[in-house]
Amino acid sequence: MHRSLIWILIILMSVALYLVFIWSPIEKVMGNVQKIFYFHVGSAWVAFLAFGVVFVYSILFLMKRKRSYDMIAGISAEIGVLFTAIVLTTGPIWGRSAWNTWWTWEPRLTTTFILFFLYLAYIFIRRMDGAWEKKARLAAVFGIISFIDVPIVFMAIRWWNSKLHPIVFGDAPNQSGGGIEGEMLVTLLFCLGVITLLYIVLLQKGIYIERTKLAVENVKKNIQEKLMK
Amino acid sequence: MIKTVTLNKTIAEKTILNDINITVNQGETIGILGPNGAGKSTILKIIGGLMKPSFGHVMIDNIPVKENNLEIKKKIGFLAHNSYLYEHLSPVENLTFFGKLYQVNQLEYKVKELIREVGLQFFMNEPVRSFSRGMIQRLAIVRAIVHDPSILILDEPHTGLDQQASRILNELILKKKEQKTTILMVTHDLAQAIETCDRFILMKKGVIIDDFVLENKNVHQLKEIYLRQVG
Amino acid sequence: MRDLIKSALAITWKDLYAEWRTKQVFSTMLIFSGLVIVTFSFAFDPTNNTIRAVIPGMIWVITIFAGILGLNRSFISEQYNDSLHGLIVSPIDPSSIYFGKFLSNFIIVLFVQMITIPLLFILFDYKMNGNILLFLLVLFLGSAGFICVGTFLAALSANSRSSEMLLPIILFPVISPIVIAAVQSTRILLIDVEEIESLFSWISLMAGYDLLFFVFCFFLFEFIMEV
Amino acid sequence: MSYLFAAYMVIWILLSGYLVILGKRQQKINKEIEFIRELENTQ
Repeated sequence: MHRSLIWILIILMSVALYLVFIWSPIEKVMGNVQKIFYFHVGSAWVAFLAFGVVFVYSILFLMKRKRSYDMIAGISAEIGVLFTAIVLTTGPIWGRSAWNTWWTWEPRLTTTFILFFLYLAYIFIRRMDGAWEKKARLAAVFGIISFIDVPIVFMAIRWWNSKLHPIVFGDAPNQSGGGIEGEMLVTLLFCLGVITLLYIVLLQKGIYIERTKLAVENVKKNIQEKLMK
Repeated sequence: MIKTVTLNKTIAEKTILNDINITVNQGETIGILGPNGAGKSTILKIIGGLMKPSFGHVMIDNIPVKENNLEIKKKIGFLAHNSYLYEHLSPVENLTFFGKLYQVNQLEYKVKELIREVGLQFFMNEPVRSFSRGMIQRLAIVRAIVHDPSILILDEPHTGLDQQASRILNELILKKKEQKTTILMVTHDLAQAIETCDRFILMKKGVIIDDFVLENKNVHQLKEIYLRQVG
Repeated sequence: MRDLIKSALAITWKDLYAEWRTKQVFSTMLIFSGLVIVTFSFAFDPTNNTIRAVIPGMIWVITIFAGILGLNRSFISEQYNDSLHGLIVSPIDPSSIYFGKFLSNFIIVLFVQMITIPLLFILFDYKMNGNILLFLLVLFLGSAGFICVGTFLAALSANSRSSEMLLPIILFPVISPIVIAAVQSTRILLIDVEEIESLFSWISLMAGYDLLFFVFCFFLFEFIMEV
Repeated sequence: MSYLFAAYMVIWILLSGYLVILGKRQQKINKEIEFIRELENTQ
């Protein structure tokens, strides 16, 4: 199952790259650089999705106290950090070429920036000392609180932004789907799908590793106890 | 009175308690004995509501502890190894604070009465910070009984006490026993346990290995049983 | 519900009384705020007219950094003698611990603000000419939101051995909306009075944030209090 | 053009970085398993 998913992912990923670099037309104003946007938006979507998964499994954990729920939330947060990092690095590269500045405190970028720190905080809580039940419980509580926070952060930043800097650059292409061409839209949707699949594969892999780690630890503990007798 | 039903507790994959079934009747005084890591304190913590069991539940007066939590907690007095007292507050302030949480009637009078009973009346307005271990423990005892609990849970109450404080503690426990208070005590000190307790539960590695009544106050007999069972 | 508020007030009273006895947290927060103000005077030339522009930011930087000192203490101090366990075994709702701690932290922060903000105005020669009542409302709502989440996360981080380091890391991202809203509305009140109509949307954002997080923290608190 | 190149490079580097981290975890587990096998053999 996992293996076949990987193969499907590789094939689809190549198709996605073909669509991005060869098939889809070059944007007239920005040129080639606009092609960053497909993976940039895809990563941003997965980053938010991953956070949503953390939220859902945090609630499930607090209700059912199953270790696997905690594991899924933890791995999902890790992958979330990865994709927020991608958004946060590709964003400025694009901004540099499109607006000639590395960073703007543009609402979506700023929100992603704070999202990044929320994820990191979540992972810091998971790295606390103590038994896993305690860490999982506290991390789950934080996962819920921070997820509620994200829309408020976005709203606050958008208001702040529109008050401080009037929008100089006009709407960036990812802010309104307005002028997007059909082929571009197809490519974008395809990329979204492929990156979501990538997220699922990474999640499976991460969970598999955590599970084996746990199993190995248990076996080791048993053997240790036997040897010490 | 108190009934634990297949109580299990695991912390970080380690089994602390394994299928604990105890039934305690009103007015019984029980000493829970056993080596370190037997899970003695964990049972007390679960009954006292400080910890949640991984599986199983506790019934007090035929009510599962999960529901109606606050009413049941009012019946329990909990004395742990640590005093729970606030360093910067005086004995009167400490007891008044906890008394308020337990909604005790005629609090002011009661607090003074209790402080006198354990001989701290000369220090009742000094901050606890300056107290010796024995004085703190005396205050900790009255903190646990400020609301006249019908169940008294004592987790190693004699540790670190001088002789006089031990005597005061035992007197208090015996007085509570006369008032038909149910008492559960975890201790290492067999001599102190026999002073106050009638029934004994021996534990080892999270299971109960013996449960017997011994009313003749014979320490040697208790020691003999303990050594035979626990080793 | 009445019992809940009663026991919460008992906890608040106990905390404030212990603080009144020692004045440890309060004096540390004040001295720290003073030092921050002095550092600001080095960073921004106090004789320059542009200093007005950074005053709203200063107010909130002082509040938040000084506040974190107090928040860190508020649950660590309960660990001495395990007194937090004493609260857990007593017949009170865990949420009343949260409510009580929230109140005591909030009151201490308000007292610190009552001293540091006038001091800031005096030292930077700022003449207040906005609406004082609105200014107080903004201070109230902003600090309430900050302390509301801060108390909750302080209880969470108190479970860690390195809680002093953990708390700022987990607290700042979560309170970023309230910081933005508080700084913006303070700026509007103190400097850009012509933008007054947007003040109300900021105030409603703060009020909404306070309410939402208070409710969530209130109900999630029992999960933090498990042992 | 170079910006586009840089952006996709960054994406691949970050992704493969995460894969390396996962691989290391897997390796660590494999080592543990080996260690356990040895322990069992010595018994």
